[in-house]
This record gives sequence, structure tokens and C-alpha cells, in this order.
Amino acid sequence: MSTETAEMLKMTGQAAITAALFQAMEEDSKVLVFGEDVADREGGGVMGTTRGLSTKFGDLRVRSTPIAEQSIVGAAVGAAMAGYKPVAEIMLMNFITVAMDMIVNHAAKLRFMSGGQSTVPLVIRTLTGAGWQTAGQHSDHYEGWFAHTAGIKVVAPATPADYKGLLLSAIQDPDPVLFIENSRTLFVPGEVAADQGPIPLGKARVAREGTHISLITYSGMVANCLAAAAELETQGISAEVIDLRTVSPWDKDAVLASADKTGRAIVVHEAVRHFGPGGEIASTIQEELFRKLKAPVRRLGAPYSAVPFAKVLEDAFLVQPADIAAAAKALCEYD
Amino acid sequence: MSTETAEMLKMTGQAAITAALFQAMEEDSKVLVFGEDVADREGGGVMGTTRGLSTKFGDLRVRSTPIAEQSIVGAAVGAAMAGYKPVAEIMLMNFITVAMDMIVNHAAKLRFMSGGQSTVPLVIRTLTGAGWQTAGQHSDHYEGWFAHTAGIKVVAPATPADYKGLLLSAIQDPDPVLFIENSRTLFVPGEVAADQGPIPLGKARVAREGTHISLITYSGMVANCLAAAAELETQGISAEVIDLRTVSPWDKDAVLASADKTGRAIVVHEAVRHFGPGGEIASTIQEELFRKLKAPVRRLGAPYSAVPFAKVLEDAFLVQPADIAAAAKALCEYD
Amino acid sequence: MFSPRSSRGDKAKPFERGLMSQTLENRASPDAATQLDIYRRMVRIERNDEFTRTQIRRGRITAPYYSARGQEVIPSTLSNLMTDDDVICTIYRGIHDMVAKGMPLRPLWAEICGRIDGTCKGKGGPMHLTHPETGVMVTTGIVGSSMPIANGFAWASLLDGSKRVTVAYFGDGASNIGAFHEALNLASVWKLPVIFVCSNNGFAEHTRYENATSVDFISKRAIGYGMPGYTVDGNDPLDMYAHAHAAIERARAGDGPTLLECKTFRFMGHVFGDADSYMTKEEKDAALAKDPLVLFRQKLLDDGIATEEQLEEMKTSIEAEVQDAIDFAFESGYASVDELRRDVFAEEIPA
Amino acid sequence: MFSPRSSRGDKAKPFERGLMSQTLENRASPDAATQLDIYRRMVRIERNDEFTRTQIRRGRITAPYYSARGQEVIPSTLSNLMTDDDVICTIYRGIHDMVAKGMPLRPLWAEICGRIDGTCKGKGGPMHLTHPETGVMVTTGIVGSSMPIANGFAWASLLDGSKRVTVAYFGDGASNIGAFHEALNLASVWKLPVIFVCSNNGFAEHTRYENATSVDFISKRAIGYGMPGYTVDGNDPLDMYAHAHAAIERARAGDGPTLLECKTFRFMGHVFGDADSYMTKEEKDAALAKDPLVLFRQKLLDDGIATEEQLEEMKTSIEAEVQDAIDFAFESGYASVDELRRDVFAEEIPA
Ligand SMILES: Cc1ncc(C[n+]2csc(CCOP(=O)(O)OP(=O)(O)O)c2C)c(N)n1
Ligand SMILES: Cc1ncc(C[n+]2csc(CCOP(=O)(O)OP(=O)(O)O)c2C)c(N)n1
Ligand SMILES: [Mg+2]
Ligand SMILES: [Mg+2]
Repeated sequence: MSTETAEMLKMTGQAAITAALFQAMEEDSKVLVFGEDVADREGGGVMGTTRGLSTKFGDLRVRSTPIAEQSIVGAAVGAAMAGYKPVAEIMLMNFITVAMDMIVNHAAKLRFMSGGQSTVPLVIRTLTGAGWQTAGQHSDHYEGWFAHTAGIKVVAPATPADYKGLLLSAIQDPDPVLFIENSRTLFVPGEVAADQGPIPLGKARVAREGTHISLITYSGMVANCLAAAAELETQGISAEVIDLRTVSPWDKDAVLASADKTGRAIVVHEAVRHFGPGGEIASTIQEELFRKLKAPVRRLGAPYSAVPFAKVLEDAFLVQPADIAAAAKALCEYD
Repeated sequence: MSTETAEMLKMTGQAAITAALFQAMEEDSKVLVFGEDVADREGGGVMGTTRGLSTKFGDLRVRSTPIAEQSIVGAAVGAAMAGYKPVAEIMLMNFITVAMDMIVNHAAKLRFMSGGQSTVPLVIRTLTGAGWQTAGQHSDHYEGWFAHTAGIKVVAPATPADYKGLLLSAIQDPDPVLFIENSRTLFVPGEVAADQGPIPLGKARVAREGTHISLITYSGMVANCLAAAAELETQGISAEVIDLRTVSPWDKDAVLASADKTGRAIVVHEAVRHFGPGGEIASTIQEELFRKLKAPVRRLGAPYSAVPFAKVLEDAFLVQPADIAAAAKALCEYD
Repeated sequence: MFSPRSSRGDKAKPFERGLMSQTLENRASPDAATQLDIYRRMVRIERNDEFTRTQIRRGRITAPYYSARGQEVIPSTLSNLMTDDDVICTIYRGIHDMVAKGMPLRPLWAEICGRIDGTCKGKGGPMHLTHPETGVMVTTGIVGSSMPIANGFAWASLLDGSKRVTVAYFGDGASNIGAFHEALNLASVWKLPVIFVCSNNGFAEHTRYENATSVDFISKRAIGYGMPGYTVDGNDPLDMYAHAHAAIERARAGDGPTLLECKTFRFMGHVFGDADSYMTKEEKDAALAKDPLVLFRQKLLDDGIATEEQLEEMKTSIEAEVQDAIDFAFESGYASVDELRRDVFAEEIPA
Repeated sequence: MFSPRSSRGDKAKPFERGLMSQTLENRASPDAATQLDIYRRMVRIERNDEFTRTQIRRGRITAPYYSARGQEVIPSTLSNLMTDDDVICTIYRGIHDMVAKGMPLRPLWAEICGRIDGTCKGKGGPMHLTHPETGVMVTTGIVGSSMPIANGFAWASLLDGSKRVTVAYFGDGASNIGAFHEALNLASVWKLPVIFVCSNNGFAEHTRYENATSVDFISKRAIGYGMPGYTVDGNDPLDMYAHAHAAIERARAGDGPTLLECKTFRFMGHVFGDADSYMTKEEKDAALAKDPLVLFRQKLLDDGIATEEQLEEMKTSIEAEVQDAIDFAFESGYASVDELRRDVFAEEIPA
């Protein structure tokens, strides 16, 4: 783990993922990496995230696949049950829709349905996020579906250090993990300790301390909440930003401690607000802190529509720092 | 619509669905019915729900399909865009996992992504529900996934009259509708007006009036809430039961009116509680009625596990009337 | 089926295959002991099935039951050629595959009855029986899904450097779903040691083969995956043996997957108790008249491989095994409701 | 490609197909006017593509662009044989299919630029262009998904009693996904008037055909669906014409679907701007040297079907059309954010 004296490196989330994969494959010969175009023959991934792995660890452990997500996840399930730790890549989250059976009916359930005999320690890495004008079928956030599915964990990092540390933990985890990369944060550089090790799943991070209101968020929206908090500070409002890191299981203790302290909370995510994951968190906060809240718990998320193409619409689709600041201000003035 | 003088028939939900399909196909030659085994050559469905349709309306409009849910929903999407009103059957909700792309990326989005040029007026009928010991891959409730997906409506009736009326509306609706049948209610007889017509989507029903607490529910859990309400009455607690009928879009006005009146609310569903659809409703109630609530809004749903096989476990998995009554009592005593 | 023609061994051509189907060259034949072993597995399946149906009729088992009566030859022959290290991925209609593979009957019955001593503590039930010790790795209730998972086990064999073979069982209806296509393509491109065993019983639920399947022989689909594919008489242990042997040898040799379409018939309809109205009495009677169990028994007697007494003794001892399993199951208790919080993850979910 | 051998018309065998591929018997040939029409569509595609890439290089278009430069012959030939009533379902790499089908360029460009006058008001963008008037019904960004939807349109033709034909465009990589299998099987069982047109450009993103596909010719997969399947020289308008003609005639006659595997090459890589490191310079140069546009142009001149002047005039007028569309697009405004609440459902979502 990083300490104050640890050497710090500047790298993007993508580089952090590459580093985590190298490290995990080096440390454990059971770790496998596969997906469309991931081997070096195919350029190490269309984004280059897996570049170098197949050259170093061989074509048997690092494999490019046909375009067949059901068979990708299926092979991951079987290999995991046979004692391996597959890290399967589904290029974009929208393509997970063709592999839902393998994830939901199989990966997530086989341990339970077998009474504990089957273990399925797989990781599915996937990428998503609006902002690049890839429109309705290339940028959806469906983490809520998987959070609602018993038996699979959902991780959604926001910083390069977390990309590395959480991926290491996801690979070590004895159960299936969906690891969600966000296209707006993946290429943003940040500090990562040279010896950055695993960061535990299920533990939130206080991304910024504050006293008046809690902004509870994860993935790409951490940056927007931090921007909103900076803006709110100029208006005399001190916002605390909690980065969940893991969407499911989420860190109830950390969230309740923060909301208890501030008395006000907004849950912010990129996913559509309607029946989105924010509902679980907001509901729990009001259940647990009923008399202590100074204002209702709010939720911010995308409007009820597909991700639009035109930049002007895409910007309006995404929750912006100004939206968060306005909602926070209104809550602080709530009466 | 039924009036007090209308002739009432006794029929099961299943018979009501059959009646609705006959009526819809008779009234509109654009209505199509298809799915695995639905034609009479195959016995009119494994449950017999579509029996008689192919004989009456012909093999071109009523067709059995191969076991290929993606091609079933795909054909529904294409036929709907070509001006038909397909009613596609996905035998059980767990099998929808292999057709998610067609539903989520296509049926739900094509109107939006085409700027309104494409219309996809299809209905997907599916069945689910625990209680028959069909275990982890045959009884899941995933309505939350679809409620979270912009562009598709989600209907989940609880009574024979609603099975008929809501299905008629779903077929007439200009947009995609997921129509969820519950295996515990489908074969329970009830009263249906002989001339039962469409019942509007998005409108809840007060299944039982009450003053102390609101139980907000739908589908198979309406019966359990009514049983709980009966039990609560013996304890001097008057529970109102709101049957949402449509999960998305849900009837916010009716729910808020009830919770405003009673000051206490529990959202009850069969789906897993964790990140379940109850979060949207509970969160909204506390947001809108913050100062008016006498107690936190509770949510009851299945525990975080797959549906178990053994009857004793399956019973514990399902929210039982006693669980609801106990939660309601606790809320009424909340302080 | 056991006509002189089909017992001629390597000349057997029980089906008139279309132009492009493949025919196996070097056909292996089972010796006497092997034939007896296959028959023993068949009887174990059939007795277990019969006893199960009796318990259902008496109302002692409440779950839906997908009998495989009539399909005994397929897994019995394959299992004879497999070791405990070899693994299978099977389906809701798969108890015969497990029994053939050698799964002990006590935990099997306890599971069917939802008891704590079941293979899955009563949490999975008959559609999700699992028994890694005998290589029963996955039982799925989702049509087609045994195949992509089987590939993962087969990939693991390559990684392990082992000779382990994986068998994916599925039905004719399943050959029309996307998972079949994706799995066979991947297995072929990766040369995986996996055998795709389609039990073509002519029906998918109530749908007749030809009303859902666009090709006369499923084995022809193997052409599209550059893989050997054979239509086999799945009720003939000799034809099954020849093809299963070739497929397993090929897999063990590292030459890749094989598709076996095994023609058979399910005597009890789709789910036990269904009305069978989707088939004619004639075709059902014709199939029943060719009960593979009866025919193979006669062949063993005719060929002097076993005596009446031996076979009766075999049956009696198997019935005792089944009865013992039933007694065991009904004496076993139920899981505590805490089990809902266990096996979701490795770590127990807090109460 | 336009060697004397392949221009011999019905004797053309541009690919050495494996044992089990099918060969078309009665080959239709395009007359002079038809050839000119096909060429005109090709030029419209190529000019539109070139202008698009220029706008991207200038930073005036920001979305990812999947150029189909090199694949012009396939949709140009098919579109010549289709009417506005016939419909297509295409993919992210599909603008050439639309342009060939006759989609007007003004709303196309406005859509690519995200403007309100776009076919989809700027809500869909280049991966979801839709223009029902010219039969462009669906453009999908999901590999394989054009095919199951195309079946629905084809079913509608049967229901309507019309002769409308549906074409599903897709790539070689898409032939390995489940949707392909399910769609071809259903189309065959239902005898749907649909044509599955696979543009086999040898690559799926960065993956070479043979590293992901288990069969040497995708057309062979048709055998598994009891449907005619042909491997066609997708860069040769004559070979394309013969096969497209047969497939369309078959569909209109009610005889069911056809699979056409059209061999081609994409000159600009997967997404415009990618590094092409997954192919060799030699193979790319070889493909570029056989640019179908250049070759077909020469053939039209050689055969006296058109003069240099005519072809220059054609090009000039097409360039004017494209430039007009660009100007139109960049003058068009943006949708109001209220559009996020419109077209989700027929009824507007309340603010
Ligand atoms: C994806 C999916 N669709 C539908 C079903 C419902 N279903 C269960 S068994 C069955 C028929 C399967 O037929 P086949 O593959 O021939 O196997 P058989 O039952 O004949 O052994 C169907 C449609 C399912 N379990 N999974
Ligand atoms: C289900 C799905 N998986 C992955 C992708 C990402 N992807 C987009 S295009 C493409 C390659 C498709 O190749 P091919 O079918 O040969 O068509 P081409 O691009 O060569 O025209 C891939 C993998 C996708 N869009 N959909
Ligand atoms: Mg079958
Ligand atoms: Mg390609």
C-alpha cells in the first residue's frame, strides 16, 4: 500500500489497468486475459490496454476471441470453475446485453445453486460513458442491473490509483466481479504509487471532506462532484464527496457516517435516474437517518432517454457540475 | 369498461390473457402472436395460454418459433417497425437474458435514435415468480432492469381483470411494453367483466383503502399485501394497498396521495430488495413528502440470493404476509 | 436399430444422411465387458428414473421432472469412455447424464428432495445438480448454455496440459440458439478438447424438429465450423461407441472438438405428466417398441455376454442402491434459512 | 478481378471454394445502363466518403467514422436491383449502403453533424441513420443485430402479401455471433424474403478472418440452414450482380432467404484513423491496387459504356450534391434539449 514516502508515478487509468494486469499475471499463473482483439497480434486491444500481455505471458493465457460475447463469458465461467482466474473483456458495456444469460443466470448464481461447490472467480472488464458522441448503443451505464443481481460484485473506479488497486482486488476476489471503466476518466493522468497494491472492494473513499452536504457518487461522476464542490466552496457551502468505488456491495457505513455528519445528501450517477442505482442508496439513507436528515435525500442521474448523439444534447444528458451545485445549494436552503 | 351492471365472469388470469389476445387479434388485423410453442400444432403454448389463436387467425399471424429468443424479439422489432403489433412471448423471464440486446439496444431505443421515425409498438409477454420450486433460473423478477431502461414500459398485473385490461392497453400502446405474468397469480380465478376493455397503463389501483399506512406493491405481492392488511386490521391497523399495475411509468400521483394521507409507506416487491425497483419509489416518496412522513419509507423484497430450490428456503425467500405485517406494525410504532 | 444391418459394425448407416454429412472411417467396437458396463449404466439410469416417477406420482417430489427415459444409451456409452477427471456440462434433462457419469445416488436424491444432504444442500434442485468429484460440473436450465461454459473447462485442459475431455450435452432445440453457434465456432478456432453431444429426440418441448430446425441433420452444421460432425444412432450402443470413441480420441490428441448428433426419443414427453398431444400415437408406439434398454438386453443375452441371472442380479442390486438413496434422502433434513446468506459469495452475507 | 477470366460472366469462379460450397447456375448479367447505374452509386459512395474524411481531418466532424471505402460494389449492385419499397437493415459501417440505396445526402450530412435537420434530428448520429422513405430502416452499432430485425420486416412482407425484399448487411466478424445463427435459422424455417449480405473484408476490427472464423468460407454456413449460400467477388459488379439478382428473385418468388458472402476489403482500416498495424503493407497495397472503383471505371470505358467526359460530368455533379449537403448540414441548427424528452415514447415525457 502507498505510504507518504512511496514513490509516486503519473499515469492514466488505462496505464494503471495495464500495470495491474501485468502484475496480476506475474503473481498468479492462473490469471488469464481474453476478449476481442486483446492479444498483441491484434494490437493489444483497440485501445491498447492489454498491449504486451500476450507477448509476455503467451498466447495460451492471453487470447483474442471472435466477436461472441456469450462465448467469451461462458469460457470465463468454465475456466473459473476449473480453477483459473479469467479476466474477460467485453469491449463496451452495451455489448454485455448479448452475454446477460452467462453473467446473470450462470456466473452470479453457480456458487449458490451448487451449494458452494462451484466457485467462479472471474472479472469482466468493460468500458462505457457518454461524452464521445458514440450515441445510443455505445455509452450506457447499466451497473444498476448487476448491483440488483445477487452474486456478482460491481466495481467502478474513478482514479488511476483506484483503477489499479481495485482491479488487483477484483482479480483476487473469489467471486465474479464486473469492473467498469469510464471513458471520460480512463485517459486522465493521476498519481499512482509505484508499489500500489490491492485496494479492498466494498470500501468507499472520502474524495473531499466537507460539513454541509454529502455528495455520494462513483466512476465518472466523481470528477463532476469534485468540480461542483469547488464551485460550492466559493458560495460558502462545504460539500463532502464520497467515492463509493464499489457500487455493490456498497459501503453503507461510510455513506451513513457522512450523511449523519452533514444531514444532507445527494446521490449522483451517470446512469439514468429513473429506477437507477441511486434509489438504493437514497432509500437506505432516509431509512437509517430518518430523524437526523435536514432535507430529503436527492438523486441526480441522466434523464429518461437513450444517450443522444449531438454534443449539445449529450452535454445536457450528462449530469454537469452546475446541476450538482444547484441541487446542493437548494438542499442547503431546504426548509 | 365495467360498470356495476356489467355481466361478471369468473376466470383465471390466464383465461383473461387468452381472452385479451382473441379480442385484440379480432379487432386489429395487425396484431400478431408468436413465441415458442404458441401455435395449436404445438398445443397453443406449454401452458395453453394461446390455445385456439392459430386455428382462428391462421398460421401467418400466430406462429411457433425455434428456441431463439434473440430472433424472436428481433422479428418483433422488425415487424413492429413495419406496421404490425407483435405480441411476442418469452416463456420465462430468465430467458429474457438472451434477448437483452434486442430489447434494450433496439426495441427501447429505436424511436429515440431515429428522431421519432421508427415506432416499435411491440409487447413482450413473459412469466415468472417463485413458489413452484423451479429454482435459480426459472423464477427471477427483473422488472427493475427494464424500468431503468428508457423507452420501454413495464406492466405487472395482479388480478384477472387487470391481466385482460392491461394487456389490451399494452397491445394498443404505440411503444414497447414488457408484460409480466406472475406464476402464483396467473391461475387464481377472479371476476372479470364480460366486456372488460383496456385499462390505462400508468394508473395505479387502490386495492384496499386504509388510513394508517400505505403498502405500495404490484404483481404477485398484491395478494401478500392484502393478506397482511387483513392481518393488520385485527391489530387495529388500517393499511391501504396500492397496486401499481404499471411499474414504469409508475403512478406517482396515486402513490404520493396515499402516502401523504397515511404518512407511512412500505414498498413491497418480489424482486430482490438490493438495488431493486422499490428504491425509486421509496426515494421519491421521501423526496416529495419529506416533512409529512411519520416514519421512514421501508422496502421489502427478496434477500440478496438466487431463488433457492427447497420449499422451506423458497418460502423464506419470498416476502410473506407476516413479514409485511410485522414491518407495518413496526412503522406504525415508529418514533 | 439392432437389425443385422446396424450391428455389422463399421458398415452401419442407420440414417439416410443428406449429401454433405460426414461418415466415420475407423470405427471402434466395444468388447464384451464394455458392453456390459454400458448396459449397467443404462439400467442404473432407467431404474433411477422409474423410481423417481413413482415418487412423483405419490406426491413425494413436487418439482417438475424432465425424464430422459429412452435416451440412456448416449451418456452410458460416453461415460464408459470417460474418467472421473473428464467433465460434463449438462441440462435440466440431464439426470441420466449424471447417473451414467457415476454420480452417487444418495446426494442426488437428497438434492431432488431439497434436503441439506443434497449435492447442493437443496439450493439447486434437480435442474442444477452439481457433483465435481464425478465431473458433473454444471447443470443448466437455460437452453444452449451448457456449451459456452464447456469451452471454458476445455480451455483449462489446454492450460493445465492435461488430457481431460469436456462433454457438453444439449438437445436438438438447443442447436437453434445463439450459444450453440458461438460455442462451436470458438471451440473450433481454439481447437478445444470438447465434444458437443446433441441428444436429438425429435422434439423441443412441443415443437417437432423440422418445424424449428432448418437443416435435415444437425451434424451438417459442423461443416460451418470446420469440425467433424456425425449423425449417430443414439439408441445403438455400437454406433454410439464408435463415434464417442473417435470424438474422445480426437479431443485427447489435441485435434479439437467434434459434434455428435445422437438420434433418440424421449418416452415421457417434455415434462413428466405432459399430454403428448403434439406427437402421434403411432410414432410414440413405434419408439416404445424399440426401447433401447430392451433391445440391448436381448443383444447381450443373444451374444452370450451376460446371462438372465446376471442381468437380474444387476437390476436387483441397482434397485437396492436407488432405494437406499431414496431412504437416505427422505431422512435428510432441510437447510436452515441462513443458507440464503451462504454461497452467494465465498464470504457469508451478514444477517 | 476484371481479368478476362472473371469477366467471362457465367464461368467466373473468382475464389477457389472448398468442397461443399455452392455455385450459382443461371447467372444474370447487367446491361450497359445497369452497369452505369451501379457505377454512379459507387461514385456517390466514394465521393461522399472522401468528403467525410476531409471534414473529419479538418476537425469539423468529431464522431468516430467507419469508412467503407473499397466496399462500394456490394450495396451499389444490390441497390440497383431494389426499389424504394425494399428495405435494408445495416450497421455502423453502413453509410455506403444508405447512399447506394438512394438516401438523400442533405439529411444524412445534417445527421452526421448532429443537427436538427438530420434524419434523426441529431439524436442518432452516423451509427443510427434512419430514412424510411428510401428503405433505410435500421442502422445498428451492435455486431450481428441487423439480422434478427431484418427477419421482422421480411415477415411483414409475407403478412402484407407484398413482394418487398429485405436486405440485412453485416460483416465477416458478425458471422460468429449468436444473432447470425438464430436469424438465419428462423429465416429459413419461415421461408422469409430476406437476403443476408455479409461484406467479408477479411477483418473484424483488428482480428484477421481466419483467427476468429472456423470455416474457410462463410457461405458454407448456409448448408447448416438449408439455404443457398454463395461466396461472391464483392468487388466485381458482374459477379455481384449475378448473385444479387438470384437472391432477390428467389426472395420475391417466395422461395426464402439466401446468404451472400461478398469478399472485399476496407481501405481505411476499422475506424478512420486507426493504425492498420494488424495488416501487412503488402496486402493493403495489393488491395489498393485493385480499387474496384478504378477497375470498374476502366471497364466502362473499355466496353464503350461511357466516355471520359460522361464519367467526369457524373463525378462533378455528385461532388456538387455532396458539397450542397455539407453546406446544408453546417447551416442547420441544433436540437433543443427538450428533444431529450421527445421520441422516448410517442407521448412526450413531461418536463
Ligand atoms: C433460453 C431458453 N428458452 C426457453 C427455455 C424453455 N425450454 C426448456 S426445455 C425447452 C426445449 C428444449 O428442447 P431440446 O433442446 O430439444 O431438449 P430436450 O428438452 O428435448 O431434451 C425449452 C424451450 C429455456 N429453458 N431456455
Ligand atoms: C456485440 C458487439 N460486440 C463488439 C462490438 C465492437 N465492434 C464494433 S465493429 C466490430 C468488428 C466487426 O467486424 P465485421 O463484422 O467484420 O464488420 P466490419 O467492421 O469489418 O465491417 C466490433 C468487434 C460491437 N459493436 N458489438
Ligand atoms: Mg429435444
Ligand atoms: Mg469485417
